[in-house]
Amino acid sequence: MTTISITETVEVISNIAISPGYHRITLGWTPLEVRPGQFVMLKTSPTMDPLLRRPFAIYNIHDDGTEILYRVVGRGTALLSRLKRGDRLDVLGPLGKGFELPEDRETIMVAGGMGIVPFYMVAKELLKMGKTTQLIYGVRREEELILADDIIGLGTEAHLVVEERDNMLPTDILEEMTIGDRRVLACGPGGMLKKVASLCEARGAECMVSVETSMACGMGVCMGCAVKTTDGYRMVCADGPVFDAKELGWKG
Amino acid sequence: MTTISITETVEVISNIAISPGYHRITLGWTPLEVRPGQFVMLKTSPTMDPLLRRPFAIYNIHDDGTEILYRVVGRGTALLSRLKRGDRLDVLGPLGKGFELPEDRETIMVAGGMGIVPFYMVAKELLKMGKTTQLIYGVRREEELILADDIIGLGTEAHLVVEERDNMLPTDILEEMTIGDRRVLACGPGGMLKKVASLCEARGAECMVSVETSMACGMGVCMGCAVKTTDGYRMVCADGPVFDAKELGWKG
Amino acid sequence: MEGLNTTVQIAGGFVLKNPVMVASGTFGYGLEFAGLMDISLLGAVVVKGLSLRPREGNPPPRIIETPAGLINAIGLQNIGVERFLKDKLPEIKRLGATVVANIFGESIDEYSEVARLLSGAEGVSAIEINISCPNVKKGGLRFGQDPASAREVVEAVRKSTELPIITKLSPDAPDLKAMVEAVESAGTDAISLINTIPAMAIDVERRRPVLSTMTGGLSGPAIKPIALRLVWQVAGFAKVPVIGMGGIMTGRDALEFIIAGACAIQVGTLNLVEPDGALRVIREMEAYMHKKGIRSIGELTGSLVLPER
Amino acid sequence: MEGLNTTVQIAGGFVLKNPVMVASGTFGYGLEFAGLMDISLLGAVVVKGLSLRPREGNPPPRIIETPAGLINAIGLQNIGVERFLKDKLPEIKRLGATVVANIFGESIDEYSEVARLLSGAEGVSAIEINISCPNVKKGGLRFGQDPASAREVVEAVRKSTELPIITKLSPDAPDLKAMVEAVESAGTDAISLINTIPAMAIDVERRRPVLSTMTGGLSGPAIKPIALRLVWQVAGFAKVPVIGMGGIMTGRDALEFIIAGACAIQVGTLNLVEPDGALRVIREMEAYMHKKGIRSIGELTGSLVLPER
Ligand SMILES: Cc1cc2nc3c(=O)[nH]c(=O)nc-3n(C[C@H](O)[C@H](O)[C@H](O)COP(=O)(O)OP(=O)(O)OC[C@H]3O[C@@H](n4cnc5c(N)ncnc54)[C@H](O)[C@@H]3O)c2cc1C
Ligand SMILES: Cc1cc2nc3c(=O)[nH]c(=O)nc-3n(C[C@H](O)[C@H](O)[C@H](O)COP(=O)(O)OP(=O)(O)OC[C@H]3O[C@@H](n4cnc5c(N)ncnc54)[C@H](O)[C@@H]3O)c2cc1C
Ligand SMILES: Cc1cc2nc3c(=O)[nH]c(=O)nc-3n(C[C@H](O)[C@H](O)[C@H](O)COP(=O)(O)O)c2cc1C
Ligand SMILES: Cc1cc2nc3c(=O)[nH]c(=O)nc-3n(C[C@H](O)[C@H](O)[C@H](O)COP(=O)(O)O)c2cc1C
Ligand code: FES
Ligand code: FES
Repeated sequence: MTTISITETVEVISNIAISPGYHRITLGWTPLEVRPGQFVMLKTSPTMDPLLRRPFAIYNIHDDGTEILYRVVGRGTALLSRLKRGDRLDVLGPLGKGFELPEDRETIMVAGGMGIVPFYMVAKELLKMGKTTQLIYGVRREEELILADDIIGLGTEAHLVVEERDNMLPTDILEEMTIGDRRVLACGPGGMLKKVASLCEARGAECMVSVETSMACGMGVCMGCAVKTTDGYRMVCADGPVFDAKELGWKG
Repeated sequence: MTTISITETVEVISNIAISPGYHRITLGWTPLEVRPGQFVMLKTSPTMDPLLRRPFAIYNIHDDGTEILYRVVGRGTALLSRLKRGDRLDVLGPLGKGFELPEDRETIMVAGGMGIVPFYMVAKELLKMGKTTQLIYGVRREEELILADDIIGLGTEAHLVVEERDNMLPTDILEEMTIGDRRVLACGPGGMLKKVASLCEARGAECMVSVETSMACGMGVCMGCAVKTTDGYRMVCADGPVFDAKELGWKG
Repeated sequence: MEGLNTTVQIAGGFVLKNPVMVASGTFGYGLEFAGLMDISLLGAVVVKGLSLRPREGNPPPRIIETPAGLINAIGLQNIGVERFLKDKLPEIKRLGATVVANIFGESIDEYSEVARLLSGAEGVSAIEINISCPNVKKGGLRFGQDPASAREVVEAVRKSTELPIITKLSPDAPDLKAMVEAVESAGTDAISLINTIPAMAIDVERRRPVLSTMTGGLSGPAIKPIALRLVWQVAGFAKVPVIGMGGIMTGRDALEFIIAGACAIQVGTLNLVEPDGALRVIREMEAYMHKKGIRSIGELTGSLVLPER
Repeated sequence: MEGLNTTVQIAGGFVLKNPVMVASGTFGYGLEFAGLMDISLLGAVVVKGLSLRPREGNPPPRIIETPAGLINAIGLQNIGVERFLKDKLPEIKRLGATVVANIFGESIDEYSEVARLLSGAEGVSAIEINISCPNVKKGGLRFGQDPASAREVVEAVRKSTELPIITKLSPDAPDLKAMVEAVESAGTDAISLINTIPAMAIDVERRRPVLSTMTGGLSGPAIKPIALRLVWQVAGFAKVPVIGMGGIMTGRDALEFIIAGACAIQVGTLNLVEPDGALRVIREMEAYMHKKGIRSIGELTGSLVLPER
């Protein structure tokens, strides 16, 4: 487990809308070590409502800070979107285990919607390791494709699917693909993850999925973020958020 | 009773610190009719904590909007001080009865600390009526004197007392003054108001005081802001905040 | 909204045009809000608790804010039933509101006398009996905590009025089931809950209770999860219609109570923060029904789907 | 801070270096926080409730946020007392923490067996008996609601351990006074309260309870005013020391409980939001004592000045 490096108040460097409802916030804080797929817990309000921190995957880190990509879905994210340069924000992280990237094989990344977020760092890391990877990215509406721009900019081969336009899902692409001995890494809506897992199961491929549950502490102490595994309930925050699909007992 | 003209969300035109801890916020809203001494209830947070609106006297209105002067004392006022131009704020008001300004006599205004706020509009109104008035203003620290600048700018004769510097209170000034048949209008800490009332009582002078209590609704419905009067409990928000000192049973 | 049926029949002639009432003590006598909103759009206005004679209420401080909540110790200050009938009721009726009179007494006789005076008047649609106020005790126990004395109160009121009766329960009754059975057998037409929850705040600077009465009653969004649980439990065994309340701030909050089994709801503290908030709650409920294709609010009452276990 | 005496003696050898403990279920087994803070600075670490055998806990969803609150239905998932003694306790002790073991059982025998196993080990300073967990019932009633069965539990634990015993009470016991008398006569050394308040949330989109268990327990700042009232009431009649909790987020909140009569306090939900929040609470309490010239925390306990009436 990577040690948590911060529970502090950091400065907001910038907070901009990249597409209606989608924002990128840059925090003036650079953790020493981050694994792709790890996340942070942000206190979206200094008051007692909302009370709990909200979990967000780390999109990118660089010397100037840490980037988070988020979609406004409720009260917490709405408050987050109001923050301006110079405001201060409470961060706890990095948390969770993140993706284990294989030395011995290639990968396929499957993302749906905001599930794209961890894959920018995954792709960068794989590039550093000299591995090639492929992205299958599915979104509901065309304007969400912008979220994949950075990854594609890395030179990653990408299959983009717009549900409303193509009448297709990312799993349809995966289904037509030869997976071979590649490891599939997936993040997105629960339904998509289950489908990916069952496709992999059928072809005997390794499949790692990053799952979401409601969280309170993010540190493995409240036992609130339980997910059923073949080994009983485990905590998404501390034991995950990335699990081997087999452990989750998702079978085809 | 003046009708409440607004329960709406208005735009923040500006929100600046005029001295450390003292702020002036200008709201893009001009009520049709305001009596000096009336107040508004502001929702300092869009969330449920703090839950209740906070009362603030109206400092000034002009065609571009309404000005409020406030001191940061707790959570609500701290949140208020974070608002920036273009942010939106929920306003309810104008509320309360305000000062009745006499046609038939001159006045003396006695203010302590933030109690200065209603007197800028009082002084303007008296000027319009062709009446002269005098201000006695007491503050704890020198930097708070800045709050009286606008009133003095109107040409009002002012006696300024800095407690820490002069080792004196505004009531010491009043005590040395001839009140005559002038009506005394006072706003400030409870202790000061009681002292003003007893000085007036002793000299047979009329004395109107603007009092503060915790408020929930500001509209006379919750019965939370009760103050004891010779006629039982009355509501500071709806029956006041200005009362005849005699009604409050404050005797020398 | 067109084609939506939001009317709720609580008892015989007591029909609400929609399930959203404003709770006693948070809407004055209704008139204070008249300049800001059309109060005839509300399901009903439950007026401030009325006693036989005017009451002074408690000394200040009477209120203190808490996280997402409010503690009050107003002490039921009110103008008394006679002035209400003379000065307030005709005006509220003129504005088109459906009026529920909330009542309390220091004795059983007082309760029934207030009820009798109200039924003589034109324009009161129902009586809500507050048996949960902390200042009203019998043999040391508040009526609202002891089923036997609650029954006596409701029986007495039942005898003195033909108006529909709602009995308003306290959240801290030791045995709510016995309480509900008692007031049902005494002839109540409906039950409403929850009243505020006993609570306290201390001023650490002065080491004194903040409120003049030591403790007061907690209301507002903080208590909603507790109120919802109680309403769900009571709706499970009550035979008469249940009116739910406690911390409702949005249409979704209101729908939670309806789905849990309430036939109607009341909003209280919301009125203090957002005077026309109850109208927003109505709009939000209608928008939900529209979106979900639900034509009648009755379809929602008690429609909670239980998890398989 | 120099010259301040913040130590609290709860029972015989059970002395806290300061009155701030972290509450069961909100601090794991203590080790999770070790990288972030010095847990030896806490008054005590109350570990997650322990049962004889490991427990799975309830199906998800287990938590839901509410205004200024949190409802949980964890279902007491834990690794069981034996693994705790083997894998966790030595490490917590190495870090210098004072450890209180929170226990529960499905039967009286289980309670006493867990207590026996804990007293055999080195390093547990006290046992906190949780009689208020919703999953533990006897004859339909939870131990925490029925004084007679609460007494049996505490008596059984008393027989199987020499360790100081704290009995943790439920806020919804119908008769708290009888409950306190029962556990006192059974030999408890202290009382702690409140555990979470039964509460509910409904997903209006799906018309289902949000939590897999329908209802759960409400904690956090929302419940503080209710918790403070209960602690004040219980401190008024309890003969043993009272440990207060419920929604404490700041030093001032903690001081309210102390002034109301608690000799020590626990912070729960705060730990989830601000992992080192308990240390801030300690600092804020010390700053207050310093400012007020209070040299010993004992001077504050129960120092509430009652209003003249
Ligand atoms: C490990 C992890 C990583 C995440 N990474 C990201 C990220 O990189 N970018 C991002 O935008 N979001 C991410 N999320 C989701 C994010 O945490 C939620 O969108 C956020 O908590 C919602 O907060 P809110 O207060 O705005 O919404 P709330 O007011 O709490 O809820 C509003 C609506 O959003 C839904 N909602 C609540 N929580 C979630 C959730 N966890 N997932 C989906 N819907 C939810 C609710 O059901 C409700 O309908 C992540 C979640 C987890 C667990
Ligand atoms: C009719 C009326 C007019 C007012 N006009 C002004 C004004 O023009 N400018 C201005 O700055 N303030 C004014 N006040 C006071 C202002 O309402 C409070 O300062 C504000 O409510 C504090 O909110 P908070 O959330 O920041 O403080 P809280 O967190 O609620 O309280 C913090 C501290 O402030 C104290 N406090 C709380 N309420 C008041 C109060 N009403 N008066 C004094 N201290 C209080 C508390 O006891 C506490 O110590 C007025 C009050 C009333 C009743
Ligand atoms: C300021 C105030 C005054 C109240 N007065 C009364 C009253 O006179 N009679 C009564 O039955 N309930 C009274 N209540 C309780 C409310 O009607 C309601 O039951 C309670 O506040 C819970 O609802 P809420 O959380 O929506 O406010 C009062 C509540 C508040 C906040
Ligand atoms: C997630 C969670 C788990 C809890 N688990 C336990 C437990 O195992 N045993 C217990 O006695 N209390 C448990 N509690 C109750 C707390 O110890 C405490 O009594 C309660 O949360 C009130 O305090 P707070 O408002 O500061 O959180 C739990 C509370 C929470 C929030
Ligand atoms: S969020 Fe608390 S254990 Fe995962
Ligand atoms: S604040 Fe509600 S009556 Fe004055």
